[in-house]
Amino acid sequence: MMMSDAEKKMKAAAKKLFAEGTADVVVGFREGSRPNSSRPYFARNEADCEKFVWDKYCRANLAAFLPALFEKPARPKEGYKPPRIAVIAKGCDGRSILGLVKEHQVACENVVIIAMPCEGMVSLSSTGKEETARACAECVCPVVQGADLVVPGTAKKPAKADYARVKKFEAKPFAERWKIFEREISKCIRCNACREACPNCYCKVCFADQRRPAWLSPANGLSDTIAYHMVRMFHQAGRCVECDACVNACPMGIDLRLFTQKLAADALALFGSAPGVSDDKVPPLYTFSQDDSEAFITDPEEK
Amino acid sequence: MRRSTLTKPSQTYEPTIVAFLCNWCSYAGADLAGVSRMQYPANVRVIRVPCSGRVDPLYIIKALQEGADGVLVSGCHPGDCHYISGNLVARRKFAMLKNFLTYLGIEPERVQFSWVSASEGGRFAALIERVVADVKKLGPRTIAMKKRAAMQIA
Amino acid sequence: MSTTANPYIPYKVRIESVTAENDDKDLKTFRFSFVDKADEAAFSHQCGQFAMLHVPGAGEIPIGIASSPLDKGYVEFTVKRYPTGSVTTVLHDLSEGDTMGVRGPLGNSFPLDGLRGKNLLIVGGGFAFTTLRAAIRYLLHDSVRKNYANITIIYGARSPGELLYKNELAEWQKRPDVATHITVDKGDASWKGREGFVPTVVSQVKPSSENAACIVCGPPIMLKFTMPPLLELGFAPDAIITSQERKMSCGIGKCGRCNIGSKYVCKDGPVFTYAQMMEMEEGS
Amino acid sequence: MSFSVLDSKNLNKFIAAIAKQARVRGPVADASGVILSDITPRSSVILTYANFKLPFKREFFPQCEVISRYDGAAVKEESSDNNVVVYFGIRPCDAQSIAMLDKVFVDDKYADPYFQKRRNNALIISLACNEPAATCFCESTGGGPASKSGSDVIAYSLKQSLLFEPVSKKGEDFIKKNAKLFRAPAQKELQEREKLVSVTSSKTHAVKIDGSRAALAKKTDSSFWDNIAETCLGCGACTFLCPTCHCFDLFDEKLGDGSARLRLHDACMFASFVKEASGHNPRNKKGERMRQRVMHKFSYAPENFNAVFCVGCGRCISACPSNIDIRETLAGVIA
Repeated sequence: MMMSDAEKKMKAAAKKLFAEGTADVVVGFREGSRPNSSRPYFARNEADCEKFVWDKYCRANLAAFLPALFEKPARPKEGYKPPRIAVIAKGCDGRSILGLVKEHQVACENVVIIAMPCEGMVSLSSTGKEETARACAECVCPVVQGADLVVPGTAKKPAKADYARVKKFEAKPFAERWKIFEREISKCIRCNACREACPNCYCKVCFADQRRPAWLSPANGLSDTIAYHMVRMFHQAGRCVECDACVNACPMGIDLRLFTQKLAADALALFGSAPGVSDDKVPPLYTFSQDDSEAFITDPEEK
Repeated sequence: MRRSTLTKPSQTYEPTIVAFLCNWCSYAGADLAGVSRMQYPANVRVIRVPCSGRVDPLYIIKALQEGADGVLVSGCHPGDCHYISGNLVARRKFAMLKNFLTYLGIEPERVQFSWVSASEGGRFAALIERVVADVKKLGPRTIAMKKRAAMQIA
Repeated sequence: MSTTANPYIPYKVRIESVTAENDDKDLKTFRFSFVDKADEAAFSHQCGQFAMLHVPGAGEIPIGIASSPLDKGYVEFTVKRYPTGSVTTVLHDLSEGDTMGVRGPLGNSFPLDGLRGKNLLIVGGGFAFTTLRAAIRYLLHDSVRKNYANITIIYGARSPGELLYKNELAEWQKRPDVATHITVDKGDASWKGREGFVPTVVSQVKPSSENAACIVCGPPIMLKFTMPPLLELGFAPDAIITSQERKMSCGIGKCGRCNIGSKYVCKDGPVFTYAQMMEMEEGS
Repeated sequence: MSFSVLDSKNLNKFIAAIAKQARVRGPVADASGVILSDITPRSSVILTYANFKLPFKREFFPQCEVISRYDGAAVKEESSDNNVVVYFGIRPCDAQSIAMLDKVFVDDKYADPYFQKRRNNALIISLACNEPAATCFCESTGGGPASKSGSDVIAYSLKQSLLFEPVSKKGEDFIKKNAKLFRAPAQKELQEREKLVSVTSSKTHAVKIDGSRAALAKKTDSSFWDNIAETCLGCGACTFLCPTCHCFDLFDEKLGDGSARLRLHDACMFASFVKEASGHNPRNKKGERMRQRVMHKFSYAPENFNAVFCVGCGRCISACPSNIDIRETLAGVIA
């Protein structure tokens, strides 16, 4: 495939970082081993940067690697300094990184965000032909926020956050909604790919893995699997950037977006918060406002 | 015992409600209702928590999974929180949780939130009346979220 | 009912007694008797083997068998309680009369029969001493002792209070037909015995490696530092016998957890010679 | 070898006939693709598909099963049904994986009663591949699009007919027993089969794995493995979808007054896999875990069971969120 202009400039930018010694690792993409695919790649020197690619298959959310990369070793060496990491970022990666910074998982000064002009990534349709991935079609923020370096190019136009799919689902009766939810979750094999691929899932020990007390059985019985997904998804409330990292990672093709999107929709509707886009200092559920809605509160006195 | 709620005919259906009450207001409110000999349905199982802000959504989902027909969380009125703002942070969390569970198909009456102060014994009794009535109207939960041996080994 | 057909089904046992072994009270010796007497015959174990202790509702843990095959009517295990261990914590709360499960015996054993007529050096540290205690009880049995030449025991613990089987240690020290050297890293006011780490004591005692074999069990760090003095004394790597520990689920070489390289500790071990250990990668 | 022919149009008649003798499972379409499921003469069986998303091992070694129950008094083995199951349309790589698992669960020092029972009750009719997927490399792992290992009968899907070839004694008896369902092959059908096999096998992607064991023994430097595992997210997709991965955990689940003992799939890629109660973790780094997985398949298994525990189905390659490719790993090892 012809190397795009953006790809050339991105490689040059990455090399420059190494040349200047301003980055220890550059996280980007290289060509995948599957047909029509790209995969995450860590460049550790100028030469590695040749491997980088930028095409319509760079779907993974690279922010997911940051918490582990910044994890302090158990026995840090004398004068241990955290690595300086550059990320070749799409709009969604950028939003996640900002989120991680807000949550003190990533030190702002140690990250270099290389902003790419994202035209939207592709995924395979049910009929097996390439189409713009839903996450990208509905992306409200293709342009990277808080970029340190910007690779010029034309990015996709931001979509309007109308959450049509959520509204459509909401219109269904309770029982039907639950049936659909249950049908999707029953595909789950509990491989935890959704969790591991999610930039927001950085807990040292996930509630699902705690054994004393054991909140959930490790068995993939439907009841526990449902509880697992309910809680894991709700942990994204007000934090989810709708990148679909979980959807892409799921080997069973569970339509997690149908549910996670509701959380994003509500965060916007209730608190005017869109992680990494709106300029709130902390995630909406870490704070409060005196005049938050009381509509949902049961008042036994009212008739 | 849990399963029996599924099989009982609905007129004699007695739901199990798990209530998370904050130590400083709602739990004291429940106490007051008790010492004032106020009558309210016996369907509620109270769990005392330091603050409504302490109630992790996981607890609520877990209660539903373990077979509760309804869950109630009650704390101090906004502004009265013993920890200044615990209930206000909780309010945001619960607003989203209730929407989310409803979105997934759990009727809103099954998961309710309220404020009851230490002096509102009457309000507490009324609240329980209200929640139990709501859940009774819905009838037993038939969705496959309840833990059952069959599901454990699915 | 015969449970031997299915290797996953434990024998039902009753707790006869529970003995706190150390000051920290995190080491307890459990004495079990088989509820179905037929099971005892079926269980018959060798020194060095382990078994899975099953606490219903909590799970299973692999524990070395601490009693001698010649101890009839019961089987003993000494279990360390880890605050994070979901089974050991529950097990430590059980008491006399409670019933639970024992699955085994599992794994290979110390090659004691092959060592007849030899001098034996037995070196132990900390609570890894349990299977060695089984071996010593066996070797010192009247019907067995005559089959072996000199027996030397070197056993160390962090502090006097951490020594296991204190009464038996005292008995052994009285016996003329076994040289028993007990040491602690750090003694206290009442401690009259040796102080110092096990490897040091080994070099001080200087047991002969002539027609001899050594069985050594202890924490990895102790093993690491005990090997050099042993080799110095002239023990050949294949005359040094040790025992390994790993996390296990099945204990029968299937669950794929306890391997060191291609060897499964549960099935090919837990007893390996130092010669084998050196061949096994990531073994230490 | 004797071949028997079933005309494609009679496939449902064939299924009807064996459905009288046993439970029949085969490939049918569902929302998530082609899956292995119970079939009846009315179900529309699909013969053109790369492979099931989920590995065949789950039929004999389910992701989660109760092996025993404690009723408050004693631990009792869990009873399971004893029905004969005929599996139709299993891909040869998956059939081969069962032959490998036999070495662990049946032919080993301890036989696994749960696996063994299902195994004895199963008759496996595999279906030779016509169109391998981009991630297939079965030829390289000692199998192939028409490999017979693990199958009782292997079928070839030709233009108008299915060609059945018995492999095991069990398979021969099955063909004999149902002789009236088949007819003798025509010469051109035999030729068509020959051609099919050679053409398909030419389409799979060759990977050099011979000598990998010796090479792996030398690959002890952690940097190599850390490098490969760099982008590993530590999920269980590769192991859960692998047809030969068989690591499991045993877990007590409280149920009422008693408890059930569950056996569930576990993954050596999970950080907690070998973590001990003391907190010590012998495989603390992603690289160490990655190495364990590769070594288990390509070094330890050959040593212990004298078979490479990989059938080249490529599931791990297509399922990995980071697209870590076992073929490249092996190439890197040998290089």
